[in-house]
Amino acid sequence: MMPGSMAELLFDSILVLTLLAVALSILALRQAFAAVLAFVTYGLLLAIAWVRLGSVDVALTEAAIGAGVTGVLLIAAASRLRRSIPIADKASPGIPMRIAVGALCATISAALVAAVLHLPTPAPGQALAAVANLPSTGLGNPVTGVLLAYRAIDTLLEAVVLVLVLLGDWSMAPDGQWGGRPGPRLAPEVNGPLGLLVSVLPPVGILIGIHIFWIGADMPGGAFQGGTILGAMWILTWMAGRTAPPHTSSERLRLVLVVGPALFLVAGFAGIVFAEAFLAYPEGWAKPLIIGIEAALTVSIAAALAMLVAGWPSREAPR
Amino acid sequence: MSELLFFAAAFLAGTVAVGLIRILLGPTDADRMMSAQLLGTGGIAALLLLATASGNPAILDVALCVGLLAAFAGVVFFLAASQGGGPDRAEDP
Amino acid sequence: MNGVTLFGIASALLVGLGLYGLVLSAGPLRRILAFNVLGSGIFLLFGVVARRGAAGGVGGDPVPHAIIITGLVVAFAASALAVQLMLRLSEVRAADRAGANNPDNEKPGAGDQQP
Amino acid sequence: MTYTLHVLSIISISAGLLFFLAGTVGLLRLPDTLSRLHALTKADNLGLGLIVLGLLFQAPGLLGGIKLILVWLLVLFGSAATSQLIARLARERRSSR
Repeated sequence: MMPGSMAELLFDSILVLTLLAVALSILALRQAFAAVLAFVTYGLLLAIAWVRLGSVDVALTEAAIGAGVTGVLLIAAASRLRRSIPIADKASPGIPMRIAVGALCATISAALVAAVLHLPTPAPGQALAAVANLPSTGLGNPVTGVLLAYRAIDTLLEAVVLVLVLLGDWSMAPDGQWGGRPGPRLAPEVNGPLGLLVSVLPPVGILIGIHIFWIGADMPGGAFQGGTILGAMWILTWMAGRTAPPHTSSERLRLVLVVGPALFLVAGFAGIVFAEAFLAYPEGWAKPLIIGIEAALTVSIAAALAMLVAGWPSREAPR
Repeated sequence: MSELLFFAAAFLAGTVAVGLIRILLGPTDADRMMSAQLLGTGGIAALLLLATASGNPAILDVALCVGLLAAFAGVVFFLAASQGGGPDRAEDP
Repeated sequence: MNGVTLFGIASALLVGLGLYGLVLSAGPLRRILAFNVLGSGIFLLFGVVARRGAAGGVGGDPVPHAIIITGLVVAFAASALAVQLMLRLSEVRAADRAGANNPDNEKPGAGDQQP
Repeated sequence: MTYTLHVLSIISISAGLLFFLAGTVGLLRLPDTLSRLHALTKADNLGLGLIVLGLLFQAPGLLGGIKLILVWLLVLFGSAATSQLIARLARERRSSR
């Protein structure tokens, strides 16, 4: 472990204090817009924290998902809620309840702090094993190795989960709306600085997304990070009214959504025939297969994340 | 040199973190967005300093990603704020 | 005290804070935000464990890192589903309320009872 | 040679930090939204630019240097456009009051 200089400790302290202050303000701010804005800055701070914790891969994911698409999802929700009748939810809890829950949460935090201070040294881990076996996959990035070779089954299930969640999302459509076009188109026409931004940003973003996916084999990056950036750019073109989300009955959309998991599954079964197990890659074929699966996953993840933000389909005019 | 760069990053982080008070104070959504934008630019600058200080060029990709998504979030928040109506809106949905 | 321990303590506090918000927040949007704060605390805690396991020339144990990446994507999917449920619920309630105000289709308890 | 580069880096980065400090002070102390925006946009774009310049003296290779400049251009473009949007928002709010 690195000894950590004075200046590094100072930076980390400031980062941690800001992180806690922003987390507190997310929960304390009364106005939804401000709370979601605080949440986006929180995602950015978390991305820096992940850099400091030595994982650029996670930092990229956090920047793309935490600060990017989650923020968009929440702000779109907040602005739609504002226009409808507010949900009559449970009343604000009383002081005794607050004290009781506060005490419980403080106990949990204290227990976790105690656990952090008493973590075993030397720390157990699989870093050495992960790095030692990396040459057999032909990859240079151990995180990609874990995601697509050692623990490929987790990644496969996750890709399937995204499709299932999207189905759940679409199932919320009222009767007769199934197969329609999902929401939200925020601006019917844009011009001026906004028009310039939405003309220039998507091509730049698509290049960056492809770059992040492509370097993932050897450097921090990969399908999730690249896919999320591509998905965000697609959402941007909807929001600006340049394109519209596809009908959920569109066969092309459905093909794009399942191509990643499907290719992954096919490669998995091929492993039984051509290698020794499910999701095992034949000797010498690991890297090209992984890159092919990752490319398909990138496209599927981009489409699934964007469609998750769009919501359930409707056959009426855009809400 | 790397020690100095870490100090610079710490100074920067402290500075823009203080600017975040505007998210709490407001008073308008525009002020809050400015505060977030300052933190975004400051965070990117801090990431660039960290990339050089720790000799890890992969961090530059994180900065690139943050720069792209900050502009994206800026557009979306603008659209949400500008269609939200007047200043006296419903609180706490 | 080194930087990693600092992040460990922060993550423990974030878990407590997120849980408090999740249990006590009055609005559903606030609860979704709190859920995400809670999740970020747990991911950070996992990241601290991964950082301590750094060996072999990598910045941290890649196994937890890969699982955190998976977790971030799944947490987003869960938030998206929660947001859509919240929006749909508010639509249904609004429609119910409109129905309850119209005496022709008034049903007992239509305004406060959810199917 | 390295010594000169270090000095140039330090001067440039310190100047960048001062711009960020000025931006924060402006954001917190100036009386109304539009003047705060005025202070902020100058500060953060120039601040980032000076820090990028300072880091260019330390850049390990051509690719790293190009990426640094790319990040700066992206932020410059993004924040120029978002500042316009924020100004529009501030003006609308003011007229609706």
